[in-house]
Amino acid sequence: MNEDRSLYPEHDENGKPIIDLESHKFLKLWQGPQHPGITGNMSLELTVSGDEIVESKTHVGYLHRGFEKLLERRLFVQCMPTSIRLCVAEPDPNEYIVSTAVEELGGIEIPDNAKWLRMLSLEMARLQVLLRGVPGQAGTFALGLGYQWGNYLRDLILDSFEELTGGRVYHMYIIPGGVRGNLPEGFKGRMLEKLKLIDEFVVKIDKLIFQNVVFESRAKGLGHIPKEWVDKYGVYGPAARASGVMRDVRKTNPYLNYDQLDFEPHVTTEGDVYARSVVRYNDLQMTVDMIRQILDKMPDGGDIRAQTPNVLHWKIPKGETYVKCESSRGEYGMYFVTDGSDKPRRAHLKGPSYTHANALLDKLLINANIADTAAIMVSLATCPPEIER
Amino acid sequence: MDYSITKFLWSLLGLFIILNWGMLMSSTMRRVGARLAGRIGVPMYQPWIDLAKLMALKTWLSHGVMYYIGPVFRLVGGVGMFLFMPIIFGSEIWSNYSFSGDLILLLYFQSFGMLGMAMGASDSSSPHASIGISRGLAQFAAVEVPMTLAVIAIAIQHQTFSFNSIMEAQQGGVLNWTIFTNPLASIAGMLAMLGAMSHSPFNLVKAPNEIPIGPPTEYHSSFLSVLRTNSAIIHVVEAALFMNLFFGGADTWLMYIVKTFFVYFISVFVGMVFPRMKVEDSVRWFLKWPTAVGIIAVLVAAYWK
Amino acid sequence: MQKGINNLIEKFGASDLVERRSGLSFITVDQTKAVAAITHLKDIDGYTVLSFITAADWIEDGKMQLTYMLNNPAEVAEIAIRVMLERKKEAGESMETIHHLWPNAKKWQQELKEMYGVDFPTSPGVNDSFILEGWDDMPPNRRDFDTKQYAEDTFFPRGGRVTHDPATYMREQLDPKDPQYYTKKKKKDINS
Amino acid sequence: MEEKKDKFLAPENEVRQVSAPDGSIIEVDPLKDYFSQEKPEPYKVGSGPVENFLNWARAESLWVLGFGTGCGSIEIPPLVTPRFDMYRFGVQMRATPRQSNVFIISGYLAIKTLKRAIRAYEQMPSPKYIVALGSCTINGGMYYDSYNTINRLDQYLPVDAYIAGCMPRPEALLAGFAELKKLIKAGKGHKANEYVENLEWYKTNQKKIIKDWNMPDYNW
Repeated sequence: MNEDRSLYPEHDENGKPIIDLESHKFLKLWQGPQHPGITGNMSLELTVSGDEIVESKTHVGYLHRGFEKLLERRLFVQCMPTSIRLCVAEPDPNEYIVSTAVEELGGIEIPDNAKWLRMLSLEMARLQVLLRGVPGQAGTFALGLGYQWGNYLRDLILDSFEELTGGRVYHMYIIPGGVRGNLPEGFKGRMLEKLKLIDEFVVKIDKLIFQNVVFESRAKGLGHIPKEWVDKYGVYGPAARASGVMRDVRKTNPYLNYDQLDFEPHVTTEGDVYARSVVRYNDLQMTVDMIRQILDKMPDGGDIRAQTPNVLHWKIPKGETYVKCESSRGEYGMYFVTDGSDKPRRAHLKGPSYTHANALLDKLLINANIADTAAIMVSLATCPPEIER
Repeated sequence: MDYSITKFLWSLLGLFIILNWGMLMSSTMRRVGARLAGRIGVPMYQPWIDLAKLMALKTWLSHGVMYYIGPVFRLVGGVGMFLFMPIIFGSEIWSNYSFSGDLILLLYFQSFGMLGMAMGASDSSSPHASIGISRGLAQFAAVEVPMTLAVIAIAIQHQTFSFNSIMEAQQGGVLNWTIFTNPLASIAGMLAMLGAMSHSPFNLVKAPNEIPIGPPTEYHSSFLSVLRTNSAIIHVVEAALFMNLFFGGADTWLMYIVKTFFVYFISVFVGMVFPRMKVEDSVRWFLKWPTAVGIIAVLVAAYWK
Repeated sequence: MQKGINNLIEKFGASDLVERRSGLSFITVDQTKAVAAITHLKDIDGYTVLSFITAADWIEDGKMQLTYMLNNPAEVAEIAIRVMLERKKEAGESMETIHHLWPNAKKWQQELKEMYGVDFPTSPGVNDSFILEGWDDMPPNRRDFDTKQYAEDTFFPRGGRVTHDPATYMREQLDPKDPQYYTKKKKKDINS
Repeated sequence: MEEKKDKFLAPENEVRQVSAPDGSIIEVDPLKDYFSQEKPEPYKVGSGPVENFLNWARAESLWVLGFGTGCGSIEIPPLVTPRFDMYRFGVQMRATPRQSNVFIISGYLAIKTLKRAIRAYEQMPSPKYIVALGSCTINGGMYYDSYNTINRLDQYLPVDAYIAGCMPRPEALLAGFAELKKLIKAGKGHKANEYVENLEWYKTNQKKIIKDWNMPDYNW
């Protein structure tokens, strides 16, 4: 989108558009919280002139549960079931960052097998998000067919999660000290079968969405993020990679055993909605490949948990840390402060949606068409619960 | 024209059949779409239950007189289109109130419902309704151009503005259908049909991700049941319009059902695999290719006659 | 040592350096010099990304800690600048704004104002409500706000929610007659 | 009280002067002029075979409002996609409250969302039903001690069916819809009347936690 708003409406000396609602030239339009084009429970306060958005403001807080306050009242082990609900769509990174923060401050080393199992669970979580998210991008332009197919495959991955962890959406698999269980009998074979289905799906999606004339014409040039904005506005993950900046925590700060895997995140320079969906499409293929590698390189059995103190009386000395991992949306981190008691002093979640959905979205929506708000939001993979927590 | 009470009753019966066929067709199409996605889809009888349910809901809201009249206008548009088009070719009782200039009247009735809806929806004080209806009118104005050009080309070809004569000229084998005798006009007309049917990529009016769900946002209970009745009728009648113009009309009820099903299926099929266009792109598109084809069709028809 | 930390210590008098791991350091900077130090880190040392701003309430020390997490993507390094504000009894600590360095800082500052009561004068929209709506109690993330008490007073809790001390409760449930049963059994298992 | 109301009033709802098309200046009070102040009346519940038929139709055609209020909404997409496919049972999604008659409260309700949920609920045509998902709506669940989420939904809105779990599986949701259908067919689905009859009590509870009540008492 061009930033030149010099023509209409008129601007005051500070560069703010002069909007007089009583003049009937502008309309205030609320999208959300009850709106099918909004990713989750948030709302956009749009000022439109005709079909064009003149000013946009994001409103969040509809999902605020006060997590950071609640975690201050929980034992370290009680933090786990609470914190996984921070972002519903992809709960595993929450488990990972909280348990890693506790381990780091508590001085616990986890066994190698647990690392591989954690990677498996994280990558499966990413896979189930992308199976919905990649065709979901076309869903914002009312091409729902791929979304239906993707959701079916996502359900298969959730079945695998159930097999591995016992939970469908909330797994609580990664806990301080390791993971909760080893691979079930025959899990690898069944997972590989499902990955084959996903390979077929990937081909179909390419034909249905990325070679579609209308999709191309609508997505190309839409919601353009220049390279300079990546640092200025805090753009992470696939959105940054679509603007030509390599941002992938797995590559830059390898955690767990990611340095033993062979993968190369896709980087492109266009920076529009189409580029972002292509990057996420490539992520999907890469994730499938990574799960294959993980299943291949994983040791057969072995310790899955390190010895931890009694979790009911676990006191961690004063300290603070910042742990991060790569979620499907970008860098996902936890700032964790302990004060020597059995409860955290402060836990602050930093999700990419915070910067994506606030300052950046307000900027991107200016000059866009009201028909395109959903597409721009989905391409940034906004997840409201991690904004307000 | 025959204005007897029997004629009226036959037309009413035809309307009843078409209403039920339209509802059956809509659930069938939803099932087809569901199968494509890998689902089972709604039961065949779902539209009737929905209609009964909507009548069973309490109406307690008003936005003024036009708000009440809007759905009625819309229904009049649909029923008017039905009344002035012969259902079965060559049948006296199923010819409705067709007369020699019915094609022109029909083109008018096509926009009648939309205009009525525009007045009702803009009175319903929902911004989404106003945006939806302005999109709808803009697109409809663009759709009318290739459609009218196609109709003119056919009228020149057959030297008539009457459905009966156009259908008559197409009898005697598949190769006599307009789609073979006048392919250019047919292409322009069928592309216009995609717009008139309001399926993706041209379903701008009820775009759920953008303006949920356009003009009927505020309409509920019995208002909505009127709108749904109308949409069931209008889908069949629109399909019948194009069937009569390009596919040789129908001489039995079976033919009518089969042909309308397939004509409607074309738009659904296209809609399943294409995302929605933006309104400016859609208007531009209609004024570009279908219009160009339509102009050529008119010139060709005028030259050969 | 990470790039920029020497500068911080020499020029801005930073103290309490904790190197958590390679590429992540925590350091305390005086309130008056913090914005200058952050600007220096951003413009000269390449810490171009602001990961977040947050606060931690050290009520017993009378301090309100602000943490600015800065990221240097080129060198893969992070510095957390701690700023210790004097904690006031009623909310209303004040800190300089950094929204001119990163436009999204204004949202964190707005959140801190709302959730902790730390004011950032001249930050745009800092007094607007961000997450809460119609809140009229003290900022909820401050340590002295008792969320459980507030919830019980406000939200009609349904009865039946009981909390036990896990250790004693488990013993009672396993063998109510002999409270030491569980401990004894465990010892026996280990011995055998 | 009056002063407090002004504090939370949105700028577009303030009393102000506007110029009419003919040039005259008039004063409008949006809350009084643009919204209806009418109190709702309970509707008449019929009886006999006609009512039974209508109840059957209401039960077999449940239109769900597409408003994901909490985490439970993550299990709604599986319901409309191949694996679970709730369209088979006549349950469909609608985008606007005016056309839907089932409101799924999917999990915890933050106070800010509760205000929107009340508005959406009051806009739905009767008879309308609320299905509450998850333990959060029953007793607060995970967030029993949170300052921003309600503990018991039935204090604020009348609930027809609870589906327990955190979060309930899609199968549980389908079972919940089946239960709701049974209730409606038995003629017990008239909680909307209960809401209207006890409006005072509900409004007192709602206003206790929604402190910036800057909308009409009943949102038509």
